[in-house]
Amino acid sequence: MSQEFRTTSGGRIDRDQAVRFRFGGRDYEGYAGDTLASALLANGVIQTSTSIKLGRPRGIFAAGVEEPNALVQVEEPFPEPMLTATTVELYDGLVARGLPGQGRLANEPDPARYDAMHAHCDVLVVGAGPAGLAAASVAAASGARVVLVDDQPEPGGSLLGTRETGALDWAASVAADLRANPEVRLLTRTTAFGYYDDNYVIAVERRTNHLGAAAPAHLSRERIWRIRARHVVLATGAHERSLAFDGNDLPGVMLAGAARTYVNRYGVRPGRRAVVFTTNDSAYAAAADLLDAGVEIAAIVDARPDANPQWRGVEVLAGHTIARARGEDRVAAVVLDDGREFAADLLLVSAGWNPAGALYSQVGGRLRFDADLGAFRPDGCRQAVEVAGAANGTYPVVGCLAEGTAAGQKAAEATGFTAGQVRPLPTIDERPATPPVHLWALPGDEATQFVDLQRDVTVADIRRATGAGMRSVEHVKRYTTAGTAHDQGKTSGTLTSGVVAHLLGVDVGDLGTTTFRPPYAPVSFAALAGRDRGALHDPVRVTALHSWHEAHGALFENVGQWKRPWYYPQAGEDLHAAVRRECRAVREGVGMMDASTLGKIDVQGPDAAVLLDRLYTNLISTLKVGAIRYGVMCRADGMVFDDGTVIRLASDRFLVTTTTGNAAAVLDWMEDFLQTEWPDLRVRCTSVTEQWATVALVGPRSREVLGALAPHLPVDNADFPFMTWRDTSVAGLPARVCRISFSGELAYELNVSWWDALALWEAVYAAGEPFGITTYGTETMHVLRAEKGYPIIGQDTDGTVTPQDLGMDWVVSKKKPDFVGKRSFARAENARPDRKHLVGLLPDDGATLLPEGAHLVEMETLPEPPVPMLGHVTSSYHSAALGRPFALALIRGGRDRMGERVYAPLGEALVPVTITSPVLYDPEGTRRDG
Amino acid sequence: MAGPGSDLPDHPDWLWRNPEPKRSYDVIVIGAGGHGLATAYYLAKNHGITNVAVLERGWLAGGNMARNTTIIRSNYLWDESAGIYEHALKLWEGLEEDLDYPILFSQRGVVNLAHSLQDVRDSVRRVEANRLNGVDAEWLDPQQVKEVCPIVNVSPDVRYPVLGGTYQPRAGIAKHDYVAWGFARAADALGVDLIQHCEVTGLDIAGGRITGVQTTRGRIAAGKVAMAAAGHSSVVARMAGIDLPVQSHPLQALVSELLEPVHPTVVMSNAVHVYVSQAHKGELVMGAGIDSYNGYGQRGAFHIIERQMSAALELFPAFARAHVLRTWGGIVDVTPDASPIVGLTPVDELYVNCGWGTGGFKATPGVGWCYAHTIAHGEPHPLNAPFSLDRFTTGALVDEHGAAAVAH
Amino acid sequence: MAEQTLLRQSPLAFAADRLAEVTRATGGAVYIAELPFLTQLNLRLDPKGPAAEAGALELGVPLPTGPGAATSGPAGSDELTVVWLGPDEWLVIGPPGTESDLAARLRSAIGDEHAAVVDVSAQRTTLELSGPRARDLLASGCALDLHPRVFGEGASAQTLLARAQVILVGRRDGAFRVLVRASFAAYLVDWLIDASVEYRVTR
Amino acid sequence: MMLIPCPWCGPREEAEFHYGGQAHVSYPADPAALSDADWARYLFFRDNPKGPFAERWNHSASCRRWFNVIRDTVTNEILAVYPAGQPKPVIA
Ligand SMILES: Cc1cc2nc3c(=O)[nH]c(=O)nc-3n(C[C@H](O)[C@H](O)[C@H](O)COP(=O)(O)OP(=O)(O)OC[C@H]3O[C@@H](n4cnc5c(N)ncnc54)[C@H](O)[C@@H]3O)c2cc1C
Ligand SMILES: NC(=O)c1ccc[n+]([C@@H]2O[C@H](COP(=O)([O-])OP(=O)(O)OC[C@H]3O[C@@H](n4cnc5c(N)ncnc54)[C@H](O)[C@@H]3O)[C@@H](O)[C@H]2O)c1
Ligand SMILES: Cc1cc2nc3c(=O)[nH]c(=O)nc-3n(C[C@H](O)[C@H](O)[C@H](O)COP(=O)(O)O)c2cc1C
Ligand SMILES: [Zn+2]
Repeated sequence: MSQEFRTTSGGRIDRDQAVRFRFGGRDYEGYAGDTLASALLANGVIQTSTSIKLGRPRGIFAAGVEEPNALVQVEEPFPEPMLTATTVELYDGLVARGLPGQGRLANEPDPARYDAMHAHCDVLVVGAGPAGLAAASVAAASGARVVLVDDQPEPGGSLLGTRETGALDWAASVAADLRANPEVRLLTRTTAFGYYDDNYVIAVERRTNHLGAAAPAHLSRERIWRIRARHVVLATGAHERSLAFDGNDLPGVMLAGAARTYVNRYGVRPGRRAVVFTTNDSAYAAAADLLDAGVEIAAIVDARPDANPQWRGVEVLAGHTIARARGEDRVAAVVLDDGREFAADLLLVSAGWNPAGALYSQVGGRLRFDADLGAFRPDGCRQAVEVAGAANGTYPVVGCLAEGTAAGQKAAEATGFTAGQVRPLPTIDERPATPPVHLWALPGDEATQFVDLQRDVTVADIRRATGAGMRSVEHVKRYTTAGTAHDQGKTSGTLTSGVVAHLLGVDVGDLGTTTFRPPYAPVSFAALAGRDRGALHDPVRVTALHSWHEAHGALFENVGQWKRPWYYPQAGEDLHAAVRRECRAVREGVGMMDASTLGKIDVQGPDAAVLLDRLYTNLISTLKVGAIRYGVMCRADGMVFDDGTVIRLASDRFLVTTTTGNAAAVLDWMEDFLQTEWPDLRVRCTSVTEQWATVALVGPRSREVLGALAPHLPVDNADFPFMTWRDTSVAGLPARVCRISFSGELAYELNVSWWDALALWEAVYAAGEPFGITTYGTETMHVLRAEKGYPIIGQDTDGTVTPQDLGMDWVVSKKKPDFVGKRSFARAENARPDRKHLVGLLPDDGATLLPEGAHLVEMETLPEPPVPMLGHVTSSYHSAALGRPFALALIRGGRDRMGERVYAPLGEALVPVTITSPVLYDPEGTRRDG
Repeated sequence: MAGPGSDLPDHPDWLWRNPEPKRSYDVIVIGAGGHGLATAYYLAKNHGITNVAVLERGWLAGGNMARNTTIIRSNYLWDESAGIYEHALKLWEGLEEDLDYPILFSQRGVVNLAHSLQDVRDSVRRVEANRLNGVDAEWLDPQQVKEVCPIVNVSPDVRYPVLGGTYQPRAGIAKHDYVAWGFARAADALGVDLIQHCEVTGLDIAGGRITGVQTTRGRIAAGKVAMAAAGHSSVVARMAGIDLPVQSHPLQALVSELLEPVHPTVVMSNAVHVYVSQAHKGELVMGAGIDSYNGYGQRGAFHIIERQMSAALELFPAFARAHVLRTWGGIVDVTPDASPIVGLTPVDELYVNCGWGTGGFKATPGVGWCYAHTIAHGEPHPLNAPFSLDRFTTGALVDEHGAAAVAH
Repeated sequence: MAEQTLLRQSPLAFAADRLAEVTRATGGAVYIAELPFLTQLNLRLDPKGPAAEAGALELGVPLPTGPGAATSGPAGSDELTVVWLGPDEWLVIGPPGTESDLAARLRSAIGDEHAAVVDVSAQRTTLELSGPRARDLLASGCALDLHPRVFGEGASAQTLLARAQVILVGRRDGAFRVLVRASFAAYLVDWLIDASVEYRVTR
Repeated sequence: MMLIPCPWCGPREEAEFHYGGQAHVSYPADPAALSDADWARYLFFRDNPKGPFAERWNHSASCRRWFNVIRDTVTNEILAVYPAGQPKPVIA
């Protein structure tokens, strides 16, 4: 029984192209151009699943994105949870099943690509029905750049579900015009789902899914369009709604407009014999098309008392309503309010139309209840936006065309274009409309009167909510879950408001709707993530030496976006072994490290020293040209923010270095003050972080290595003292050499152009070979500096630490009247003697490595919690030089506790440790000069 | 066959009255969010103060209470924070019974992921502090993270690989609306008037003391007034001439469609900015990073959501074809030290509770308890004493973002 | 020292083959190549002061006075390009190897005025991007309107491309130059190559 | 994603900017002369109005200029844009 409900001709399907698919474990055939829903109906499948809460049979209710009922899970070609059968285009090899409740995610990674595009236009038109096409056509003809998006595979909108051949021909030719216009982008299968400030509209284009397994792998499956429009025309149409009556959830109950679409667009009869129940004119068009397609119309029940009692030989029961739809798992009969019963397998319902106001409302547009229309319609918005056609509550095609034309014209003119020649509009013969009536809930058994089909919410549920004291539709939504499902209440939202208003006896307009939120229709996580995944999730910043480090086995540490060599393990070495070897090499021989990630800022101008004096805690202006000073910056709250060295290049020029993570923040900080606080200061700051590559050459033999590389450079201590710099040539490369040490050892920093970095590095490596030069990474660097008690900002500080807390009183100028942060040092909290101080810790057993983050307590046995804590371990390492583990810690009143024993609770044990000076290695500083 | 949701408990048939405001109350609470409602409940229950009105400008609990990602945990770094959040967690553990309302409190545990060596240090620091403070806490290595939540991608090919995480087994989620309604119903039953659609537009002060409030439904006199306006705290406090050190920002969240269970716990990642749990019906509930600018619009910008999704897929590749069903935003009031402000104000008998920022849902019972005490006694409960307004003058901040920042 | 081994390395030297492959794979729809070692000077001075005039005169190129513009010269050539970066900031781009000379010329022309000339030649590297899909490739990660009428030859902007900050310069025939900081260059190349997959020619 | 009109570069996406909070809060001329309370005000207290708000933005991805914007914090409507240092315009 193949496609026994298929009409013999007509529709927009390709009858020459059969498509095989599987649903609920059975094989079926449909045609190219079908949706899963239309193909199922063609095969007589009327029930698609059972309902989520009550397990009632449920079928196909609508024909588009508004479908509340026919949820499906796609299993093949790749699992995709919870789609509606009405939006899944049929393709060969589709395997799906009905979904009563929860969707299923795939167990394997999604192989598809996803991407995003930015688009700009003068006029964005959403919806390619008659209104949208007319708008786009006028706007395009004016010369404006137009983007037209529509979620269907082809333009035409609701016309596609009609037999309006004149209008359809017009639509086809307009679409062809638009496609031929280079300034127009016509995007089909594209849903605008988010409307944000400043006419920013987000849409998703489904590009390859409808091709099934044949989808080309190199194309993105879905694409996010980020559209910035100067003017927007919303021509998104309207959604038909049902009303609450007994058994209104039975398979076979269908929106009248949807049935019309199935016959006309897909060549499918959704049933054999139908009762039509309506409150307005639109269902008659559906009835006519079904009748012509061979569906028997048993009766038309028209709630309007003055409806014409005869229509094309069908009995019209004017002024009547439905009492219930009857049947086991599908409609078998329809019972009227007067008890009359009609056998039927289809009940077509129309209780009016809701203009699709979601996008409009998302961006702050007001919706107002229009009593004549019986629906909420657009009523004012801050954006540059027009609403046209059914989205505006205008239903006759002629009206839609006229409104679309006017909207397109207005949009074009608002963006500076003059409307030009447009394709003449089709003439359509439409009967003048008779006013509808508005009904929400009919008398009956409220427990089987469904308001939200997908969430199984009935009138009885709503009555419980209002009975419990709820007066707001927002409360009722949350109490009953109405409108919170996959369809977000597209067909049920206004009905919910109507029923609540009805039960509370208030005006539905005063009650309002629940809030519309993006997305208008569900959108996949993957589409939104796009290509920002894996390595592209966040930029990987690398130095000029990165490939060398990789080739030499370095393991890397993420520091902000940077990759920094962490350590260079040799065969069989773990972190500790490698770091021990690296440390020893630096302390005893010579090591080299890539320090290029430090931020570097060129600060110049007559007032450069003034600026730096105001931003650093210490005095910079007294620095001599040729010399270098370490400096600390605080935020205004007095907490340490960054540290680094300042090099004076000339009387009016400095080079400032920052920590790796803070380069941008420090430059912003400087610019902030320069531009907003002290515009009178003549200073220019330029980032040169990547202009320079920096190689640290460290250790007692470093002088010899440098000597070999720079034979013309006097390198002995007197000629090249600590904290000075020289411009010279190293290994034949122009270089700036600084005598700085972050390890306590004799050390140099060699700065060369990024382009010369590899050449320098290899030259240093070669020149150092006779001295056993060893490359080392951040871990060794951290150990070496910790042995000297040098803090790492961000590791030994946490935004609550002052320079004084770090024991760096010496870096806080007493002479300067002010610098940023100074005033905060005078606050009560900063004067407390029990502030936390940075101190050293030595585990008494000489062996335990304290975990970083461990806390310290005063007592030998732990009391019941909360246990008073003294502070915590900020840094902790095995020291090759000291031959034991040691740590740095922030301890309450730590500087006054030197020599005291405190305890680190580790698991069940309390490890005794002794508080010491943070400088544990070479406290006299004898090694720095070699 | 019945699906997910059918096993969820039913709401009571009766929740609250909708009374007309009286002309005067002993205590007026401004704001019927979770905090305001809990405060009213504990005022009545713990202190016998029942002549209380909670005034709400919109619908009851329609502010942040309706829109948070419902994460409950107490594993904060500093002693002061651990004190009040752990007090709250203990109350959560008995709340369902106390309120006689099914609030779906589920102690499924919360994992806070660490993605850098510094994250690891901060995490261990927090775990150790938690333990000493009597808060359950564990450090998990990546493999253990995977055991707790099997779909987390702990492989090294993630841009910021998971280096481990902290785990609080007693933490979890609860159903936000039910919590609000539970407190509301219980407060109503004790005689508290819950008055919706009644916006406070002015605060009446005479001789340095609060005497009542102006509202869209007329003036109401009060012996004491307690602000609990969350995102609108600055606006309300301004009515008394008080400036608060808070800034109101949009914070967004989203849900997916209902999915078969895949995510048994709560996973938070500060570094990549995503927070995930799977709610009782099956929807994935996710929070994003905060929008940078001040905003009272209850909506945020879309690039925040896009960023959140790419972060989510980094950690949970299985989510690729899940769908975003709905996004929304709330208004969070953020303080300079990421800790709340609860206590007295310069105006006599006017009290402040604000600044919970992105993380005050979890505190709901705890802060209600302490705030009620503060109001009843005219001085702070010991647990909220450290969160005074004057800490910003003295500098005694409780800086929860510097060290081990975890939002929510 | 073996001086001959001391070769300069441009930030994207390692990626040249992969970039060449893009052109092949896309059948010429997209062409990406590094233009290494261009001279780049960051110039900061008061646009209304005498230094601006002196500088422009020395370069033979007027300093673009507003955003979105790049000027080239000396007249009739495009040996130098000056890109507007900010109200008192420009990037002067010249042929490789001219940075010292150009900086010295500028400094002496400017004289004692308060101005900064900073050699940033190695700070960023330059990508040349052309081919019929070059614009689309950029549009997948750049929020600017790149329509030829809006962003054509002589247009410039500092903006974001994907997650990297870039300077974009419009060139003849729909081509672009993309200047990116050296540390971000590898990321940006990965990103561009990934974006070009879309335009692969398939058989 | 707001479109923020940089006074130099023209309208650009919000993602290109850094937010700087309330405008017209200047660094005190003489911090040492302030009481703890006044210093705390400078450090921590900023206006937080519902409605028009004079705030700072930095065009960090482009010209790096700081400038001021008056934006309605409810609607995100930008009512005025002006360079740093200029007085706050009067918004009707
Ligand atoms: C997206 C998001 C995710 C979050 N996730 C979490 C999380 O996972 N865990 C967590 O612990 N916290 C979370 N939070 C934070 C948490 O929601 C808030 O800290 C908490 O809800 C604030 O307390 P409240 O419930 O009283 O606030 P609200 O519910 O906002 O209550 C304040 C009430 O005051 C009313 N009001 C304001 N002005 C007036 C006036 N003038 N007159 C009368 N009434 C007024 C408001 O309408 C509102 O109802 C999240 C917040 C958001 C927005
Ligand atoms: N007789 C009636 O009572 C009645 C009622 C409603 C509609 N109609 C008919 O419907 C038509 C209305 O014309 P129209 O142009 O206003 O609307 P339309 O329904 O013809 O076209 C709207 C189009 O926009 C698409 N769309 C909606 N939201 C979208 C989104 N967010 N993103 C992308 N695409 C989206 C729809 O899929 C559709 O293709 C007329 O033919 C009219 O006669 C009649
Ligand atoms: C934990 C949680 C779960 C939610 N689940 C859903 C849901 O399944 N479906 C839905 O539509 N909305 C869901 N929401 C969102 C609400 O519908 C709503 O967006 C939120 O309360 C904010 O209100 P507003 O969007 O009306 O402003 C959920 C919200 C929260 C906080
Ligand atoms: Zn700018």
